[in-house]
Amino acid sequence: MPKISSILIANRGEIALRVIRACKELGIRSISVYSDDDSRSIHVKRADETYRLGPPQASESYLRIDKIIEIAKSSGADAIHPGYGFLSENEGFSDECKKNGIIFIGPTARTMELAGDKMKCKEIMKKADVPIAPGSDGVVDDIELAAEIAKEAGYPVMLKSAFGGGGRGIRLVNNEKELRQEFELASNESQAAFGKSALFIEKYLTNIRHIEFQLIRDSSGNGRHLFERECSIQRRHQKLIEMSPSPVVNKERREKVGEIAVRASTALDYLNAGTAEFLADAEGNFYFIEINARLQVEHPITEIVTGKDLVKLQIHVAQGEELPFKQQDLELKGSAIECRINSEDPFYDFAPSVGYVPNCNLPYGPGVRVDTYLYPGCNVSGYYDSLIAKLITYGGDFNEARIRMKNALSEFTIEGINTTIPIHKTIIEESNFINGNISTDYIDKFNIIEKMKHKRDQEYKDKAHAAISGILLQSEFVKKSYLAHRINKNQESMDGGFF
Amino acid sequence: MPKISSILIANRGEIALRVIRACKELGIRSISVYSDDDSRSIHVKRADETYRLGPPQASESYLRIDKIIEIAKSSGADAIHPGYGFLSENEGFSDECKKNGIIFIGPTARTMELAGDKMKCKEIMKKADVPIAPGSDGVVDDIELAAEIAKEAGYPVMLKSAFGGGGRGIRLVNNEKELRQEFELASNESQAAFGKSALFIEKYLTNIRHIEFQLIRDSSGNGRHLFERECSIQRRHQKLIEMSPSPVVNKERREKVGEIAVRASTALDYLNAGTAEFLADAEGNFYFIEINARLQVEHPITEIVTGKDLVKLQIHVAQGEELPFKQQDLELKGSAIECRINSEDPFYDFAPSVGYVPNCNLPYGPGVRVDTYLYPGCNVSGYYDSLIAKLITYGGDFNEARIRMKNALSEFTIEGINTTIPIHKTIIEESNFINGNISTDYIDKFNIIEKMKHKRDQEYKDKAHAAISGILLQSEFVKKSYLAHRINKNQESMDGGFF
Amino acid sequence: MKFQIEGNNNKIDAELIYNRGSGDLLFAIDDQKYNLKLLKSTSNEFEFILGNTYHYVKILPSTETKYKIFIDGIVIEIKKHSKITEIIEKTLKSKGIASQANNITSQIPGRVVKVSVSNGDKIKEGDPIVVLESMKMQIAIKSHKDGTIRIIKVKEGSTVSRNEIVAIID
Amino acid sequence: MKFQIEGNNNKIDAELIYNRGSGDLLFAIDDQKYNLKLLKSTSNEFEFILGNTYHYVKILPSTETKYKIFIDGIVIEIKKHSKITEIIEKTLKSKGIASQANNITSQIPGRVVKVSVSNGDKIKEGDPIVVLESMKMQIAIKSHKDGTIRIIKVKEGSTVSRNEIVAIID
Repeated sequence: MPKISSILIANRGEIALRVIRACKELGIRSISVYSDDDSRSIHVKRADETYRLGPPQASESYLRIDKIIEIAKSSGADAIHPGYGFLSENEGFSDECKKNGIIFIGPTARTMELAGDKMKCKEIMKKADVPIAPGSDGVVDDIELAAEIAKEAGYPVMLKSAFGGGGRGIRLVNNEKELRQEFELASNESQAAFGKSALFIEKYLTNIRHIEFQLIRDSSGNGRHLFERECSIQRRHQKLIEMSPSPVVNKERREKVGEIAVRASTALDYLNAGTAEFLADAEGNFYFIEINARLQVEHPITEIVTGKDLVKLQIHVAQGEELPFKQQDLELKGSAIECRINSEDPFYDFAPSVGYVPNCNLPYGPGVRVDTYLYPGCNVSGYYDSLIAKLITYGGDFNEARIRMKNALSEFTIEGINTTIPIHKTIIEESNFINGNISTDYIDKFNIIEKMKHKRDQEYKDKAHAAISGILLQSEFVKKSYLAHRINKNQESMDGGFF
Repeated sequence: MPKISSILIANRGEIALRVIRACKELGIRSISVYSDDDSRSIHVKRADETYRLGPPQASESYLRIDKIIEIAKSSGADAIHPGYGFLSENEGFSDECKKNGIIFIGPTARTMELAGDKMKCKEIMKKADVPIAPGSDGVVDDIELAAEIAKEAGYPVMLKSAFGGGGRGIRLVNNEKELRQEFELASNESQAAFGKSALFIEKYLTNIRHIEFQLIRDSSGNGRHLFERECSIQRRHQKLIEMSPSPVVNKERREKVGEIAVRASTALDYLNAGTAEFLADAEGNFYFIEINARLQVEHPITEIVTGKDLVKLQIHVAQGEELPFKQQDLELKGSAIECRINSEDPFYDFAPSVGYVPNCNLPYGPGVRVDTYLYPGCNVSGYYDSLIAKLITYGGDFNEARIRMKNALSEFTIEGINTTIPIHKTIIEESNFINGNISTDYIDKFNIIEKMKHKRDQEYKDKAHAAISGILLQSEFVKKSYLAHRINKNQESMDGGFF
Repeated sequence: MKFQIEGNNNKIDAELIYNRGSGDLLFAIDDQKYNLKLLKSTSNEFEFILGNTYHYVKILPSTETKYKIFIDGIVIEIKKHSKITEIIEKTLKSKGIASQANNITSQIPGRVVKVSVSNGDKIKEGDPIVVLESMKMQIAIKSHKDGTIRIIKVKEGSTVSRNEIVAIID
Repeated sequence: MKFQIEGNNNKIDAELIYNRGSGDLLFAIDDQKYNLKLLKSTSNEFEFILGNTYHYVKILPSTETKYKIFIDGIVIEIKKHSKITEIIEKTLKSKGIASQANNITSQIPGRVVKVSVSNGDKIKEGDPIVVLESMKMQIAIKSHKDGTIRIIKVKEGSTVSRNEIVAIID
């Protein structure tokens, strides 16, 4: 296969910037695409070249396979990196790239189809001796059938989109009334986000951990796992905090489950980077849930503990190279944590928060990495995902990484919008989190929202005198401005110099 | 010894911020001090508490032992961290701390005195079987004597301050006329910077590498080395780029010279973190030059390749703890490079450049660490050292770290002042640097200044059309503003909205 | 001046005692005296050292009864407590409660993807009124009480901002 | 308009061909045609996509003959080349050279720690005139030619800025 010399990035936000950086490291021309709401976004600014896609709606821009292929061809792109979300797990897109002689940096359409259809995938895994999670047996199109299955399994149940992923399209439903209400919403949502709607039902299990294994497999069939990520801290079934290693995975289990994960990738004839997701129960049993056939949001923590650059590896594998390391060459060193900073108001049921960001300060220093599209004066669009930054810290052990996260969170200031930073600040100092006593229902189980509100009240108290001083200063300022104005009517010279 | 609960940081700039961060990680109250030129500096903003020292001149502020001790006592500081430069190697300061019951985070006054007096130190090293660099035998106070010694040794010679360090107070002299001129300047400079003046002369050797070993030793006498740093890329005998590992040090040599370095620290009954500096010749012989009795500017690269936090270790050792690792526990992993970003104009003989920085963009992302005091709207003062930022990158190997440095340098933008970024951009892509063919005369030997100018001309060419577009846009803007002004005389509404 | 921090019942007294000039001021807040050293100021941004600790304060657009303040990276809300603002506050509050009771407001910004009811429809508490899409999520705005739809204020495809009224019920 | 890049002898022709409105312009620079999409502008800052590449340009305070431009993180200098500026430039240049020949200027900002000569002293090329301290370094300003000191313009302890005249020699 020829060496890739230019890559079109069919995505936006922090992941587009991440791929642009990998391109720059490899001397590859980076080509970005943008919607009208993104013309000043960072992926426009940092790419070597940039092309307009269309109106803000994803369906008119980042989901337009035809336009993206057209731009790839006219700009002479050798390859396309899909990032995550959008078209990253769309087999039609992978196929279309192939037809047009463009390398798709990810799995083949066939693998993606199998991985994307959660039901088919489970069948294959059963055959490959990969332990799978208990749940319903197929896609449910009809609301009446859904109600019947849910009744049989017993509430609560999970309503999941067969084409979802990353927590999207998953709803917890407690009774039939809710099921009927949510079935339609979930169906529409999945339609809007993935262009398809097919739901299935799974029994909701408690005291469960979400642990996943990073995979990469080359075109010669060499498959490796890059150890686990513990992603149990979730809200609304979406990951909030991830870490590697997991506090409950020791060396033996890591090797054992890692091997199962590699077997799963072999069963799908997987190509490039992917992730095998498992549920782990309190007894330490691992159940396969699905393969995410793309680069994962939380890939940086794996990069840090393994020292491997996953995006560069993706590109190497995509141009036909063999993986440059064997399984036994890999070593998990130190500890890394990622907090997902979303533009949502955690005090208000995580309602989306969008708009202009007049200023922001990204944390830096020892053990800190930030992947973000924020910059002072940027805009957070309501048309796309709420992930605005990933804050990653690392240290020799979990506690060093954790304390660095605490400090980095307090250095991270974002004006103009609400973010999930307050809930991260709360969790990072919460005793169950510190002791590794976590599960997917952690947020509810330990009243994290209440604890966050309590923490805010404490912060309010601590900052009250300083804040009031600011008000007093402004009132002095206004008084003097007014006096000065009366004297010389020259408002221009009022700023500063009064005290 | 009692646990330290508060630390006064007797320094400014990026190193003060570095220590504040370590304090925050350990739950220690951080206390900063500032001169009148620093009231809006980052170490004022980020410390838990801050106190004014005095006027801008270092002699009236950061060198005032009496004032610093007084603030430490009145604010209840348990310990003082001196950073590097200023009072960090002043044995009187260490002594004064001790007298006042304040823990000095660094070596004892006695050790500092021995380490600081380069001539005495060399004697001790000779006894301890530490190989020392060839050179003159004592301090030279008199210009006539200096001329005689220099003539005997043969020009060029190096004029060095016995109390210097970090390249300060070192001058290369090519003939007697220059010697006489520079002797007085060097003497004054050393007087101003260190409060003492005592010069000695060393023959100037060529094709020499500067390689140093990081040391740390606890109060129970456990000494460890944290491997080497290659610091051969220098200008005016000041380090410009450092890296770890060195391209010419293999495992055997690392162990051998590391052991010599530990022996040197034992000979001085060294306490806390320090650095043994060596010259290495083309044959691979290492000659001890001096011990720097403080934390080094370039400590971050060692932190990265060892995974150890040197500042936190300094604090642990200072409160009497034993080192938590043995020599064989340490492992050098990956590769790290540091570029020193100075506020100097590399196109103008590195003339200092000071003033307001209206805006700056710190690089971030995979493999990047920045230690800096810059922020948008900050001020670079002419009263202090020109080091404004340390850009550190790392990777699995030298080349990955190097390429990441190349990209991070291009992400790093600083408005308002001139910096050494252009020379770093030149070196990082220069073939001798890439191949590890470096020595202390690298800059001159390979015409780096010329190459940098050539690179600038190329950049000018590449950006010309875009820059001219900017001018055309402005002229359109001005034209339309003028027209609009003539129509409604309302200058206020002119900004934006014209195109 | 009197202030009250959100989520706390105590009132706080604060005043400028005097201005020594060149940025040195003396404040009294809740019987504590503070030296304040002003480092930088514009009309709504202040950098200062209070006692011995640095602070950055930006006064955000505030309401008549509340200050919204960005301080050291967090946003805090402080109620005004002068006699006049207290009266205004009460008046606004009583009016607000009376009229708000029949309003169904959007508590997030978003695009209306579906209007689930029509004018005159009888509805029960918890019934969805409209469905919004924001950041790839679909969220139903539900009625907080039983009643009849007097008027729907939004259309499918239109966008609403936070706290905008989407429907009024009787 | 005509421009010339520093360190390069070629002159560059550039003009606005037309303004399509709503931020879309067409430029011709050196016979190349470019579509320019303006994304943001203030009086001296411009963000735009030229062809298919994003640029950020800030026009810095410039002289009568030269533009100083901060572009994409670097500073570049561009000479103006209209007939008028050429004439002005020449005039200024000839004047400048004439008067500058006898000026000894400080090429760095700093504090004068020593004045090594007095008015009327005879000096040789390379003799130190004053010693400056800046960023902990002491740097001597040396004479660039033989001559006699007409007047020393600085005192010990005073500060000088870049390009300030420290002495005039005859």
